[in-house]
Amino acid sequence: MAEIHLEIPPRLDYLAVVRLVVATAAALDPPLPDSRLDDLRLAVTEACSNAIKAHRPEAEDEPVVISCRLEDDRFQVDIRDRGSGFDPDALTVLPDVDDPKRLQHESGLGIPLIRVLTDEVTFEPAPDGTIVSMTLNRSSPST
Amino acid sequence: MAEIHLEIPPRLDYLAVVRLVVATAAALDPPLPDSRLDDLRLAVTEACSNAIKAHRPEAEDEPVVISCRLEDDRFQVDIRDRGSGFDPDALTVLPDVDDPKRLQHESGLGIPLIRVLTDEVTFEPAPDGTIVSMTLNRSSPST
Amino acid sequence: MELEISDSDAAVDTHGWTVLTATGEIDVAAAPGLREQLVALIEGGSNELVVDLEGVDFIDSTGLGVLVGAVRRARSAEGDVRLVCTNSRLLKVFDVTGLDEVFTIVESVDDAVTVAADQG
Amino acid sequence: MELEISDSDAAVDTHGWTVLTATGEIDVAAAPGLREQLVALIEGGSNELVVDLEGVDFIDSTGLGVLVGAVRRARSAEGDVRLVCTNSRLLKVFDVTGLDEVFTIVESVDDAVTVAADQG
Ligand SMILES: Nc1ncnc2c1ncn2[C@@H]1O[C@H](COP(=O)(O)OP(=O)(O)O)[C@@H](O)[C@H]1O
Ligand SMILES: Nc1ncnc2c1ncn2[C@@H]1O[C@H](COP(=O)(O)OP(=O)(O)O)[C@@H](O)[C@H]1O
Repeated sequence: MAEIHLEIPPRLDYLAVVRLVVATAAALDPPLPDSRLDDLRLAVTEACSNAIKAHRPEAEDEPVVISCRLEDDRFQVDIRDRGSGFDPDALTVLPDVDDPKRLQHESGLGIPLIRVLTDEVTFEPAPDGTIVSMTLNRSSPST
Repeated sequence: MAEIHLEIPPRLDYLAVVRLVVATAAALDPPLPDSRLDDLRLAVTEACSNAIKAHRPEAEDEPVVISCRLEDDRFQVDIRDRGSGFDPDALTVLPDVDDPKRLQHESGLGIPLIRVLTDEVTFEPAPDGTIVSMTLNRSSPST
Repeated sequence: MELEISDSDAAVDTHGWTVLTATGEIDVAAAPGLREQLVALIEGGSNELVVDLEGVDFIDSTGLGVLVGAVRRARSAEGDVRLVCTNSRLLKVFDVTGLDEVFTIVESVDDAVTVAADQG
Repeated sequence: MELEISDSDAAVDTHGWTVLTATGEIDVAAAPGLREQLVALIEGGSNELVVDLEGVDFIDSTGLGVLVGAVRRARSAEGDVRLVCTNSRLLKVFDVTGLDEVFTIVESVDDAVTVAADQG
């Protein structure tokens, strides 16, 4: 079982690095299928951009940490920030797509996307922040 | 000053990930010029492939660690392995290029390349291995 | 991400629609630039907009949000924003978010400027 | 890295030289495949070889070592390995290692198969 850890400054311009690392790692032996790589790239982007936005300014010298575990049957990635934490079950639910009010909402799509793109996701309070753990199985895309 | 850390399993198929991370990080604000990015990509590949080859089999669960520091005037990268160490000044010197014996040597070009591509390099024995530290200045390519 | 706006000399007749061609990645870093451009166009009176996404290979939720906002602004000015997209990667993202039912998504700029208004 | 070998039906007349076209990255992971191919060709009697590097965007010391070994083998069989390369990235690596003085580097396959032997 191989592991990769990446620590980045809490800055949005590092998101492209994160996407590259995670997708390249997941394309190694045995590779995730292409469509799952797309899911992974987007889910990781969403989780990491939330982590970077949540990271406390006082903690700007501490990194956002991305840890990947490549297992035979699945790819797992944890993203850890130094933010104030949140309750994922208490988020505003977006109006239905056929509700004209849907157009009022330009944000709030990140967590729903993570939920649909991954096979499993947990949001754990960590001392001083949050750990988002996402799992993508190699087989049977969830979508 | 931003820092990026990357930990990879000691396997040569991770070299492409390392190249990507380091070059992407160095292309961020303020970016290294393109020709220096090429120097960096190659120097890091050479140092990392030596690190991976030197890593002791018993230490296969311990990572090779790549740490980048982005400073205003230079880019620094350390590569740390769990190998047996070596004396960089005791390496075989390759024959001159106009010596027919030069063609006998298919290896031994890594360290000379690192020396010419970087502005500064040190090989420090670390507890349990080696740390290769390379610096590339943003201005004045050395080559 | 790169942006390019069609001018009136364009080879293709766009029937008065303005075509904005985006290329690259529309992520949280690029989205503000796209939003600024779209808002400027709509506030400048170009509320019939085509956003050509054929050269875009990645879009995140921030990029989607920008498109949602542009559609709202254009429609409330009796216009629309139509998306040209055949890339299955992006179509999947529109699909899983349900936004394929909110956006008008067509296969070419030509389709975008000729489909009847009520198909949106 | 991908490899392709010219066959005798090729459109370009290679004056009996065999052309091996490499694309991608020739790094420590890809080098063994390149070495195997070159050794097989030379041992099979094709000691006049052109390696077309125009599609290669990265080469490391292991890749350089494979080319050195191929040149040695070919020359000791009275042949040569000639490299087609105009990419400044790769030329710089040949330059800083001094290997530009060891290899015969030309700008096109056509040049490779027509330059006089002693220009090597
Ligand atoms: N890692 C995190 N730490 C703290 N809060 C978070 C984190 N991730 C998400 N949130 C909260 O959840 C909200 C919804 O996130 P999301 O669905 O990604 O939409 P958006 O980022 O567009 O608001 C965010 O606005 C933020 O308040
Ligand atoms: N990180 C390292 N740990 C231990 N030995 C090393 C390390 N880096 C280089 N070496 C030693 O130095 C030698 C020369 O390295 P190099 O110039 O890169 O050429 P090559 O890898 O082709 O032998 C290697 O063969 C190895 O014995």
